[in-house]
Amino acid sequence: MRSVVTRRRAGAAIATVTVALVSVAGPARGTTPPAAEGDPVMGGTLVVAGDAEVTNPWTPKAMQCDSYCQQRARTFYDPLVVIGQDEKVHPFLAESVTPNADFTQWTIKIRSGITFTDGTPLNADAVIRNLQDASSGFLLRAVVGDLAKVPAPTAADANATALKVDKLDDMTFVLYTGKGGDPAKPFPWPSFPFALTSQLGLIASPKYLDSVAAGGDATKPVGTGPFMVESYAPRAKLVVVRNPNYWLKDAAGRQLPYLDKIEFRVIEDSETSAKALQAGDIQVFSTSASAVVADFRDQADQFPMNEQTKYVETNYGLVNLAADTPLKDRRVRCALSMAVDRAEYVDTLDAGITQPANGLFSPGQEGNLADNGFSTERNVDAAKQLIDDYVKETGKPVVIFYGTTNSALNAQRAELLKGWWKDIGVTMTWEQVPQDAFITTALLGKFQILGWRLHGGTIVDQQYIWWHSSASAPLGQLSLNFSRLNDPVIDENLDKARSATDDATRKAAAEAVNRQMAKECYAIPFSFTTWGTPHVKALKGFATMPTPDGAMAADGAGFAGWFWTTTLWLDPKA
Amino acid sequence: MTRPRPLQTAGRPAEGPLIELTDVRTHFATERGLVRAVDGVTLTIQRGRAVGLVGESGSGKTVLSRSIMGLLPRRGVVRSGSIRFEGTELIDAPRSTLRSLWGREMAMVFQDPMTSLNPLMRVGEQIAEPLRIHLGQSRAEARDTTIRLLTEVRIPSPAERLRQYPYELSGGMRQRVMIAIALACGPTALLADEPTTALDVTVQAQILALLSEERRERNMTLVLVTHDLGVVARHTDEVAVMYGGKVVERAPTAALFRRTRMPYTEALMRSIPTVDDPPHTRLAAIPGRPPDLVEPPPGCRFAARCAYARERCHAEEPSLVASSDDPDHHYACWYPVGTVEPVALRPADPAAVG
Amino acid sequence: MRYALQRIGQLLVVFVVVTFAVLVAMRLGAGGHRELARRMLGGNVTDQQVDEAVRRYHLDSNYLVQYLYWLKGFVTFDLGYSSANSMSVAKLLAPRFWTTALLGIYAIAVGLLLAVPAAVIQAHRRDSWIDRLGNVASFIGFGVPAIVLGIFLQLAFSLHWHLFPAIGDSIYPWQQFGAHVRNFLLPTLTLAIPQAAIYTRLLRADMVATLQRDFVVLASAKGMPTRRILWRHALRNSLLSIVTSVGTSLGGLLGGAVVVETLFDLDGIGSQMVISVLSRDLFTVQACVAFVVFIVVVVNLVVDLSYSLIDPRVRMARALA
Amino acid sequence: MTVLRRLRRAGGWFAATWLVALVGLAVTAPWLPFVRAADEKVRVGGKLQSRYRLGPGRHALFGVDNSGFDIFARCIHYARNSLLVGVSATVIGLLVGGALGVAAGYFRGWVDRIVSVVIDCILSIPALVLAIVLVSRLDDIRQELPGLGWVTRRWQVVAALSLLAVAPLARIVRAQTLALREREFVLAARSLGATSRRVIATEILPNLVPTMVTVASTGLGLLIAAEGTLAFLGVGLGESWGYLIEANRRRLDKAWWATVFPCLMLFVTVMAFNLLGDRLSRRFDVREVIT
Repeated sequence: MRSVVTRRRAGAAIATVTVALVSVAGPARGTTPPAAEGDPVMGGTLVVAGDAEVTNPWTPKAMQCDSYCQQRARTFYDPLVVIGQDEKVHPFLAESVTPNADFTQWTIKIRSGITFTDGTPLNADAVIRNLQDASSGFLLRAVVGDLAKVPAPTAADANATALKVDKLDDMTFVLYTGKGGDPAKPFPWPSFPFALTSQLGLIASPKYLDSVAAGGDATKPVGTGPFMVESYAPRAKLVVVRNPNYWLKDAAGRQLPYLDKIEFRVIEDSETSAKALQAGDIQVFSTSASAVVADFRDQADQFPMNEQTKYVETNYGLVNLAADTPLKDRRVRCALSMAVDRAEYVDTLDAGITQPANGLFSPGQEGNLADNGFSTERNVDAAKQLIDDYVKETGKPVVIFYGTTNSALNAQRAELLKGWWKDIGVTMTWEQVPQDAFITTALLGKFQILGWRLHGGTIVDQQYIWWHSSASAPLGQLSLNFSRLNDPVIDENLDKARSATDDATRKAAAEAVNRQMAKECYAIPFSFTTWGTPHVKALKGFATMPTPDGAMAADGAGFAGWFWTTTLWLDPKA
Repeated sequence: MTRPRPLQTAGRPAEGPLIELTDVRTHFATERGLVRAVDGVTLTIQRGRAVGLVGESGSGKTVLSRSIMGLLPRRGVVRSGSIRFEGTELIDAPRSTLRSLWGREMAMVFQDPMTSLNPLMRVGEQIAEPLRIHLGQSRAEARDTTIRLLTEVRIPSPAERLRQYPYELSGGMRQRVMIAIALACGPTALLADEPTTALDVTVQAQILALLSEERRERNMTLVLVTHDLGVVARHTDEVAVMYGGKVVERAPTAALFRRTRMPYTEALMRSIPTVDDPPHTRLAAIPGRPPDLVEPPPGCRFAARCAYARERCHAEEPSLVASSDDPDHHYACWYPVGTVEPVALRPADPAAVG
Repeated sequence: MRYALQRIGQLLVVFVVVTFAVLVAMRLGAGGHRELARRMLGGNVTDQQVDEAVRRYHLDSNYLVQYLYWLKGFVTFDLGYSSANSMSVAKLLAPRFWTTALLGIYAIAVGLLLAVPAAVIQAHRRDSWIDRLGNVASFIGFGVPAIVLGIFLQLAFSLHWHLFPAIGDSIYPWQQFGAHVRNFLLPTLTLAIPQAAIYTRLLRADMVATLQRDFVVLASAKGMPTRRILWRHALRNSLLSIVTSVGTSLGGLLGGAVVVETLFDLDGIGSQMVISVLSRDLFTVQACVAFVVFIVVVVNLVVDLSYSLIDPRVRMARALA
Repeated sequence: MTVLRRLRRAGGWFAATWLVALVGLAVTAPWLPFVRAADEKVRVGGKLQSRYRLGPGRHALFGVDNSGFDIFARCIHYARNSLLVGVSATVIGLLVGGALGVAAGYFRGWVDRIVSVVIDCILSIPALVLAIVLVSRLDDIRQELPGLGWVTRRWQVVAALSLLAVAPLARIVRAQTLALREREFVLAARSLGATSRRVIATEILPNLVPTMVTVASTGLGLLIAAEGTLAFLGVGLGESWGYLIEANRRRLDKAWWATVFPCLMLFVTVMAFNLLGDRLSRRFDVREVIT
């Protein structure tokens, strides 16, 4: 879920974060690696720009990670598993991730012979340390909510728990499922490996984690990744240099990575990044700012662009279902949704390049339906009728409050919504909410409608913690289920999807969730985003990231817009 | 002791006219109209002589001295007539001509030594400045010369004074510094504009003595602007008395004091402060006020205040004429002193009061 | 010396009163110190962290005690914790300090470079067309809002003529000099033009008055060249006004820096302050404001003390005082 | 000399004309046939002119913005906020600053000392920084304290800008009052036994008016610029020229009009107040300038 379409400086996408941690998967671009690119040339410095910066300390537990952060984190951290271009999970730092027969236990074997760039060896202890650490974090805790826990009292907290882990040997350990963390309630969780493709699976050096825990410098993270951090200035620059002893080689046996150095800059505005690319200040950036993507479509001969339209985010209105407002009434919600002129929305706010959304399942996502029962066509008369009914019944006019973060595009969206809703007799007032307050507003349920953005992922299980009633808390308490969704049909199908062992069952459950949300108008969907990654011609090697088992890793997995930098290279001839 | 005297003056005649003024007019454009501060002055100043320019405040003497120097601002000032300095026409001369004369040929000492020195520059530098620029002296040479000059103007321990700022000096000292500056490049003519007005009486005498002495030693032409006829009597060879922008009486000093012709001069003489007067006694002893220089009255400009004025004085303006018995003595008056009896003053002339 | 101490005392009072007021304003209305700590740490924090923060910043004491500890922190560069960046404020602001400092220094330098010759020429040729042109220019320069000026400069130099990058990057001279100049030139101009206008107005007026003073006329009578009269005699005697105006216009300059850094995407104290205000990063905002006030106070002190360097009479007067 | 005077007079006339026209348009905008509503989208032949499709021209004088709104209409409607905020802040500044200044200058002593320290303190914070922090803190305080629902962003901005106006006005008025109270006519009135209130009301205040009016006029320009800047930075009003500039400036290269026209409105209005202040200061022979 993301709140912002284009962010201004102030708007580091904290909102992104929360949510994105979990969303997994999302193989990207359909582009197959062009064979004609030639042999990679070693060396060179790449300058990359990204639009948001919300991540310090760089510990997997505490990182507030959006797309650009994911990309950067993967230069110095390696994940346990990755999502392949075949949409399956492939082992990476882990040599294997194996379930038992009923999917209640997961045995993870770590690849041997790998060391962190500070010289610490990678082994089961190191990985367990990371998982324990991460699962105490505010959000990752929810991701592993259904893994079994055991008591692990500390000096500060006598009731603290830790993951139940059995270490089999120096390189192998077992994790157990347990509903709500209860070891007595094991349950089948076939899609668990997807959880490991997220931030949870990024492995940092225990020495670094110890140092951060002791109050040391958190800005110099250490992992096993292809690059090592040279310097980091928040909201400005991250510089990484090649790890000469990286463990992975490409298909032809060449040592990875190809580049000597990458400079990641933060340019919070995509229009500015575009100018920087054209001016030669940077060589590549990713953006979901539609106007910029549209511009680069016209410059393909000079700046080739990779586009991602599957497993992308949904822009929508996040509705507070628990607060005592007219939005509790399905008719009002549906009327508001029907009143949105999605054609104009796409034309105006998305430069005409995106697709109107009929729900929160973007194309390619499991559960996406061309027809989920909700029409994206504007229907003012029907909407007006619904509002009139409601007003007649309650005797009160519909006045709603819309919140959004500080950005020009978000303000424009608010203005457009205000106009559309005015047409059906709804008075909307809106205010820009500071980014920091924005996420808290959502967590505490102090809102009516918020302009929001949902990260895709592939399977519906990744939305469990956002939509399941078990993740809901009363207003005023922190609730990852921001909307306070509490619908038996959705709960049932989410549970079904989590334990489903075959794809068909899972898909059916996801579609049922989609239909139910559309029927009840739990969200007001606007559009699905389109991501573009324009770059200089000389930059090659996109989508050629190998996994140890010979498959190709997918770019933009879990978060649309990022790409592997391990296999990028600069062609001096181009 | 060698004097820092420019070489080019060698071989010049020691006698003869140095500064020749012909019908000099200097008018200022103001909001009220054209102020005729100097209104047709014709005067010749001989080489090596000391000439006094005398008159009340507002008589035009200061403006005349600045006109001679060419120091008046260009904007808003209307000039006419002719000012020749050693034969060089100065009216409407390019700035560069004037600048080549300033400091080297003509120098000036101002009225108020408190404001005439640059407060942010050491005394030594202010004296050395023209030496270095005009005479091309080196830093060391200029320093030596400066010390000599300070010694000459009788400033004690000159080497230390060099490093001082003007505010550290007394008024008399400052005026000596001013004189040192003026003398630095050995000018042919020195214009001193009320050089002692701002000083104590005892110091006044010293400064004037210094000026006279320097003039004699250097054979310099001195134009002494003052309102004090006592000063004039002691320190000048010739006197030009100014009133209302005009020279109303001109004579060798001795002749003037021997036989004053112009009633205005007579009035001035009566107001010479005596030793008994407190310092800075104003010359308000002459009743009435100087004439309005925007619209000067017709006739004699002094008529409204003149004890001898007759009808003619109010109608016709007298011109400067040579005295019948002394061709060097000029005056502008229909009824010179001694020719008629004084009468009661007419009630205040509006123009005079204006 | 006594004067200096007195002045330092006055400015210290201003600094203390202002920073105390800022602290109170920042921490007011939170409803309890635990809630305050939570807010200062930015929401998602454990109770343990809250306790830690309460202890560390003495949030359970009254404002005066809190302030004394804050002051101690300010002196030792412990400015608290940036909730939006999860790092110490000092570390966050340290690199940004240079952007703002360099911008400020450049703006003053360029402002003087533009203003001094302009004012001298204007005063010298008073009421000429060039003087009038200068007056009109400084009138406009004084009034034009920084956003408008910045946008127009961007439009002309970046977008129309492509002379400078439209994207700002805080590259420092010791990193890459050329790139630094390209990135800092337009922001500097945007800041410098209003400064130049203020300096020009004051200096011109002062020069006009100075040029009428006796010692300037005397310098003429000494036959000094016009250039020397203007630059050596008159200008130096008018410097007090310009040094004063540097001090008094510093507030406007720093306010302008906020706009300019935002407009040109430079990472400085100003742009960071806006970001922190928008993300309710209380420690950072407080540190930024305190820092800015500190600069104003220090510069005014320097301006004050520099009078005596320029004018020996002031030195004397103070020695006697 | 006369050319300059004529030029200056022309400037004064231009300023007055511009301000009268602007106020007139802003007030009557809702009833004017040629000014669209601020939230009315421009359509040509039924087609929505969004995404900056329309530059300045017949259908929209200043072109359209990304949403298809009419920039000209918005410039006119939003002028209301700029003027309202600027004038309110100036009036408050005049009242409060004037009162403080008179009190400090007339009574001197501890009143003067306190007022002077407060003024020094306010002036030591860069005006814009003060306004930014103030507006945003008022945002929070309004949300935290009950019963402040009626406070809108507009009043927060007015409050912040008033504070900016108070300090320089108080300083100038204080200095003037100090000078005035030693003048003969004031001394005369006091020696005749007039009460302080009477002296202030009849002798001091009337003589302060020219200064205050002049300073207020230039100050008004500065405050309107500050209002625009706050909106530009995202801490001001949404319906403001500054906001239009911020909203559209990233598209400056492709749709210059959406940024340039609001810039011009702000610029010309600020200059008009400055010109007016300049004229008044010459008229009343007031030397103080706010810097």
